[in-house]
Amino acid sequence: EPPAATTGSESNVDSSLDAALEAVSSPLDAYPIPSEPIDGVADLAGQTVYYVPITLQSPQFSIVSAQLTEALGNVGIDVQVCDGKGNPSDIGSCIGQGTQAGAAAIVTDAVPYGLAANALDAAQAAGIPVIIANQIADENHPTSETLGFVPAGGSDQEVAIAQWITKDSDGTANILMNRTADGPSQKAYVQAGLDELEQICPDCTVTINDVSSSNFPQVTPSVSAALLNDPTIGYVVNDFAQFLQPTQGGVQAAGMIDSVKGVTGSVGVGGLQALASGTYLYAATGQANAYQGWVEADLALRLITGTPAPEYTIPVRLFTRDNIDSIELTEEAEASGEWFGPTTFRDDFLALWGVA
Amino acid sequence: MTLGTIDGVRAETPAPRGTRLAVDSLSKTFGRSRVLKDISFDVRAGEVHALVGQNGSGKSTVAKILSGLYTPDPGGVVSFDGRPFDLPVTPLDARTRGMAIVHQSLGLVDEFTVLDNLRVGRLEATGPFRRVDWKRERAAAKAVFDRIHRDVPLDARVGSLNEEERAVVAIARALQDATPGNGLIIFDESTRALGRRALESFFTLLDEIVATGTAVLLITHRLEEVVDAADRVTILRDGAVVESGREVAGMTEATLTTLILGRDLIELGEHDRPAAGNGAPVRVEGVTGLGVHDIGFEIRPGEVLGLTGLAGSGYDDVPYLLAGVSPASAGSVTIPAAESTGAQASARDIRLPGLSPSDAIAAGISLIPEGREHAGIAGTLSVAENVAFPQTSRARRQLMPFSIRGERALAERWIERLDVRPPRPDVPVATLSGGNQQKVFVAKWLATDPDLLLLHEPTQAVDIGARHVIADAIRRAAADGTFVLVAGSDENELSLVCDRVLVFADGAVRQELTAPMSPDDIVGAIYADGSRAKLRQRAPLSEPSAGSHEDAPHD
Amino acid sequence: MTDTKTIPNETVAVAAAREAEPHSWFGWASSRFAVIAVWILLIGLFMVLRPQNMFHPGTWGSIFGGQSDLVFLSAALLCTIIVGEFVDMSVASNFGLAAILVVVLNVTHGWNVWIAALVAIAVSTLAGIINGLLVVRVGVNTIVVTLGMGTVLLGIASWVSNLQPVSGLPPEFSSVATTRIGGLPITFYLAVALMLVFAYLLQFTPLGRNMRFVGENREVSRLAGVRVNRIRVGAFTFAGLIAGIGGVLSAAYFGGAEAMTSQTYLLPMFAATFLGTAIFQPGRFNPLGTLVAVYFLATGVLGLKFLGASPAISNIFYGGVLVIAVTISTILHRRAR
Amino acid sequence: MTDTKTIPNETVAVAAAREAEPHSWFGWASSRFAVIAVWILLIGLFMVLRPQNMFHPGTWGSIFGGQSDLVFLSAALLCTIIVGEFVDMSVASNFGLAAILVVVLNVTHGWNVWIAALVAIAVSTLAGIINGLLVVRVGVNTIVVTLGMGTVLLGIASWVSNLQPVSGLPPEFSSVATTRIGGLPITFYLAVALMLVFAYLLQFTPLGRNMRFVGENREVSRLAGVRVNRIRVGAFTFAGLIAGIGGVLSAAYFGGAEAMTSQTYLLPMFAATFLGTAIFQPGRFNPLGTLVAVYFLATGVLGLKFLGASPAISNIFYGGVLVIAVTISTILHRRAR
Ligand SMILES: Nc1ncnc2c1ncn2[C@@H]1O[C@H](COP(=O)(O)OP(=O)(O)OP(=O)(O)O)[C@@H](O)[C@H]1O
Ligand SMILES: Nc1ncnc2c1ncn2[C@@H]1O[C@H](COP(=O)(O)OP(=O)(O)OP(=O)(O)O)[C@@H](O)[C@H]1O
Ligand SMILES: [Mg+2]
Ligand SMILES: [Mg+2]
Repeated sequence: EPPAATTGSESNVDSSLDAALEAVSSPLDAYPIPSEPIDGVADLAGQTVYYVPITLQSPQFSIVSAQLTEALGNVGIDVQVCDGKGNPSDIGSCIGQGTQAGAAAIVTDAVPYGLAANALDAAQAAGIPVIIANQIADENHPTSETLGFVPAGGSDQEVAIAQWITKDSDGTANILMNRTADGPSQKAYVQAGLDELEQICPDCTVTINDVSSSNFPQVTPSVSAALLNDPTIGYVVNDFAQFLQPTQGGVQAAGMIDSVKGVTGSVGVGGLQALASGTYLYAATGQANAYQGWVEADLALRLITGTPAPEYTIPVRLFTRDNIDSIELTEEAEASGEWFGPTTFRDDFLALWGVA
Repeated sequence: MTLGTIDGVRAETPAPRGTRLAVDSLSKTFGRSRVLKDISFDVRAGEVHALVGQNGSGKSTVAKILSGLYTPDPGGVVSFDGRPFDLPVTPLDARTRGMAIVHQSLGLVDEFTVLDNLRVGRLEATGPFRRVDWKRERAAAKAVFDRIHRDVPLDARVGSLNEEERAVVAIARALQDATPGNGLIIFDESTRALGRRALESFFTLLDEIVATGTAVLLITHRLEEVVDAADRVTILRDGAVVESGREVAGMTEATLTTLILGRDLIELGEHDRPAAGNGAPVRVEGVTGLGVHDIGFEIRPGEVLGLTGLAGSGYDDVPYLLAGVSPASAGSVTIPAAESTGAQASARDIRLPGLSPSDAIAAGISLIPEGREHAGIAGTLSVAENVAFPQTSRARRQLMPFSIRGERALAERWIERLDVRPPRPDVPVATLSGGNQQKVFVAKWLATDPDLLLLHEPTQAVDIGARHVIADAIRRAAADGTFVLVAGSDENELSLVCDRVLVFADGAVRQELTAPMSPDDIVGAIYADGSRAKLRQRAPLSEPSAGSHEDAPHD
Repeated sequence: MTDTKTIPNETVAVAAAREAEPHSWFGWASSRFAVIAVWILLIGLFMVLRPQNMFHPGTWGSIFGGQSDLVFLSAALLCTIIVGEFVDMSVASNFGLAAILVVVLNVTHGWNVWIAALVAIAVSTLAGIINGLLVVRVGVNTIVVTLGMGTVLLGIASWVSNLQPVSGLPPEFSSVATTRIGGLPITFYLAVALMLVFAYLLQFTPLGRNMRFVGENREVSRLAGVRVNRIRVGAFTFAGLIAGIGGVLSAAYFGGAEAMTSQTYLLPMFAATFLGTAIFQPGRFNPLGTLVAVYFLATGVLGLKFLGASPAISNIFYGGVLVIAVTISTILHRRAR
Repeated sequence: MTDTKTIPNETVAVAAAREAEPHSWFGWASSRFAVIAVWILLIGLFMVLRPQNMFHPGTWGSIFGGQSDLVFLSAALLCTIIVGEFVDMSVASNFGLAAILVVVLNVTHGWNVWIAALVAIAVSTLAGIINGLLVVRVGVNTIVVTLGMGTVLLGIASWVSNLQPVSGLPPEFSSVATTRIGGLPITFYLAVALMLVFAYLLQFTPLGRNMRFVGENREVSRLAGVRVNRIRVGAFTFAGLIAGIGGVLSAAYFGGAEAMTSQTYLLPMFAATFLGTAIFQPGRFNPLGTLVAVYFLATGVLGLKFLGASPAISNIFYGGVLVIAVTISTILHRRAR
């Protein structure tokens, strides 16, 4: 094979990688706003939408719920937040409650369809539109007049992480990937990152370590074991920031805190502060949760009014030790959505809904 | 299984007429130790049969085999009314044949009512909803009480009954499955905590019961009960029978003692009592609290002062008040300066209100309360740890190590002095027999070398040998300069150890007895209405009159 | 007076109790119904603050219809507590395993769903039996056995489910749980019936009386002819059985299950069971008190949600109510006795 | 069944004790050291199966260096268990709250980190005192109090941290935990020292002896002049203090904390504490046994990870080892007596 070609293609990859990293590391010029306006939103005043996050113990859902409440509040719709508490009993009873109360729509967040299949079916059977947010569309439950999906930025985040590691390691990274095994979506996100790595970093090695919230205490030893098993591992990745602390514990216990770079996805202000403190984290990705709240509102309004829904994307951003100082690390900043793009998206949505 | 053998035995051994329970070559091995060795005895219908022996001789083991808690070694036979049991005995099997056991605590659950306690395990479901037919249960309970001519309120919580009523409930429960004239009740030290009158009424009841033909197997340490109340006695020594079913008639406590111990007991005679009265006494003044009002007395150097009275007369509250264990509202104790301690010591005046146990111990007052299991020892801790506990517990410097060797030496000294067996400081106390546990318990407080030693029922439920060892130790402490007070209801114990006895009534001292005094004197003084009755007044062989309801329950 | 003497302080207590008896009607009632009064107050408060929610039937449907899992779990927990065993820490995992098993056997392995349900319940019951044998026959510490068993069962549940949520039970099976009568799912009626039968059993049948006696004093019960060990093993077995049935019903109700979620029931189930000791029969574990406690806690948590409280506040409420209610009941009960 | 001579007058008990003595050395040792033998076997097994890992010093660093949180928590749990209280269910949350508080006070509120640490420890200790007062003075059930308190503390921790992981402790503070001596962080030495001091206290000092007696029999202790209630409240207080110190050290070690993490320690901490009763002093809770149990379990879990076991398998191991080890120790101990 002609070496020149390889070099050429490599430099091609290099430059496109640089561009991709540059793009994902910067805030958007504008959030992607659907184009088609919604009619009849004004008639919905006084109705109630139920918001059922998998658990409010995870801070991202408080942000989404606040934004959703604010968004729909602008059109006179009440949002009833009902904590799923991570178990089917509470999730099911929240959805059932919404169904019985004749909610205008029910928005679930990060709840796999299977976890509340009966309740979700029953809600739709009662004619209540259901929005499944933060999940990959479920083949067994296709989008319909009463069912819509708001995707997550999970795959994009994993891809960005793959790109950053490739760049940072010059394509030679040895990676420990802690994959959350809590649901089908998580697996799919990580797979997207792995696919990307395979493409752009053929020399990278990846070890997968399945972790799960049901086995939280074992995250630490499993990380230690993986590192001890292969001391050349240079990157430890988490898809969810929830596992950051036990993962770091595993790295520390294996005595490799100095030789390992920590990376995490779905980061919030807490994780970014840890990144800023410069101890273990080198890079982190996050998704625009504030914007997601408005997207969920938009989809809810569309399903309620029977307006066709567009494909949404939730923007993600890569934070590194280089750009972390450029953002404000406060809860207010996080809730405003300013980390990912201009906060004017609110007005754009309101204009679409005809209430601006 | 050895069923075949048993069947063979069954066929060959026709029961003697009138034999209710026959125990034949019963053995029991725990681990490597054989605690019962070929025990044989029989209990006849209509008799009170005593089973006696030293602590650890195997009495309770027999009872536990008969109640099905332990499986005996193969080879033994237990037959009832001529029919062998399938061993191990099951409680239900025993019950259907009319054999019941009453435990030393009487086996009552305080939280439940008399009716519940009586009918537990016998309640029957009726109807499609399997409800308890309480009307029927009440009738059944009532019938048993009627049969024994006693009356206890069925809905009272057992915890609120007095001791006689509790004994009646326990007996009634044991009797209810025996058809009149049949059955056997086993009492394992059930009488140990009964006061004199309760004891007498217990035996009155027992006598009525055996008069109908029901048999009683009585396990006890009170030789008086054997001599007075039993028809025959079986004596165990070291797990073997030394006397099987010997007629009691004509036996004295002394002969019994010799049989039990395998030797004569050295009498604690009057002669070794020191002359009381030199030096200043301990003065107890104006004590009020619990059931006593403004009492006062003195304890002279070298003497052992006894307190006694009826249950509820308050005599048994005094040690607890003086030791700061129960709160006193008024009163004081003055302990004179010890002559030996020299000039700087002066009499100590201890005010009782607000006194805590640790204050009392610091002031030289030690209490040996009743209830070894509850208040005496920590069973899983070792003999040494228990004996040394009052010293270690109050060490000034709680974080400095104490001397393990010192602790062991202390324990060994007392093990030797009180002849604790086995003589090992490191075994958990719970593995000792009852009498030896009691010795450890007494040693624990004697080892504090108190100025004032308070005891309550110090020799309850210990065998005759251990009782003398303990009594001896108490007397020696008195002789060595400790002021000693013994509260007790057992006139035999009091006459054995005390030089002087105060008899209480209604929370005050009513009478003073001085040595020499016999158990009869003490009982006579306790019960103003009469002297000590023979425990069992054998009933004339007629049915007791139906109207003889004594002991109406009182609160 | 034989026994009281050994505890000199208790003599005083007994005397005090006797004296107190006639006067204490108010105390008697207050120690029994204080929590219910607080419940009513709480409902009143929420009604004033959030009328739009509290006068909505869906709210009551949620409070009463959504707690069946918890009722089953608390009933299973009560089984062993009543006979004097310390808490069975494995019931939640056992429940979770049954829920997972019925789905996995049916959906993944294609078994007939009813057979899958029976097998799931049988496995849970077996776990209960093993608990019972180890505790009762071998004499191992209850916590050790049930904690260990719970961990093993959780492991098995994660293993058979591959740590994924599983779903896909046939609707006709789910209907045994989801069918609504009078606005509430069947599971509600089953849960209430379970507790009523349990209460009836304890209060009115010989078995129940024997269970209480065994819980109070094993030796006395044994000598009275109660088959103590059989009752104790039976209690563990029934705990397993009830957990299994509850788990299967839960899977039917939700159409799916997930291994980890059973652990989230631990706190509420303990809270309800212990709070139950402050209701109806102070100081005593009792099924009806537990049932009320479940709905009481559900009301509080839901009401707080309506008021927009964060989960942090809900936790503080949960813990605070538990401690305060039982403390007050303890004090009142002590006074009233 | 060689029944030999019985010295006249010697009770059966004495004979039994004498006879039992020489034979039971093996039983004596086996009931004490069986778990340690299994530990060694386990290590041997892993060494054969995964020599590349097990002969790597980092592995030992991980087994011994990574368990300090657990050791502190188990020590806190032991405090109350030893004095006869049932388990303090609040220590994990208390630990978590201290960890969160030190970070939040320092990073968010700008307090001096040492003062923040002291305040965090003080708050944890206060929680312990409140537990103690409610249990001992008011007489409320231990589980109710500590479960409720644990929930409240968890709520407070989530509230002050806003459910976010918090981080940013200054490195010079973290160095009190992270500095390595002989390849292991200081926290390892602190944890071991804590357990050694605890064991020393129990074995050799009057206070420890008093604690054991109180745990065994309160009335006996009271009559011997022990201030029983003071010791009981003290145990709860120390449980809070140790949990607080552990939490602060944990925050220092990790540079941060997260509210919910503390709950994940519940199972391992119970498992280690109860498994500890099968080591050194069978049937008795003891600090050194607990310490060994912590490392034993860590070895097992890490070894299984090397073998590629899934989390499910690790759970089955965890639970299974706990039950089997304690069961065997129970049986051996019973025989040996
Ligand atoms: N469960 C057991 N395991 C081992 N040895 C036992 C057990 N129970 C009793 N023993 C032994 O059997 C001996 C006989 O005990 P037993 O209880 O029958 O004595 P006892 O005559 O009732 O004594 P006491 O007068 O104190 O009541 C004891 O000394 C003890 O060593
Ligand atoms: N597992 C055991 N191992 C060794 N000895 C035991 C064991 N269980 C009981 N014993 C001993 O057996 C003897 C009898 O115990 P038991 O429970 O029958 O009490 P008891 O002697 O009837 O009661 P008390 O002494 O109060 O009259 C005691 O010495 C006890 O310590
Ligand atoms: Mg006995
Ligand atoms: Mg005895």
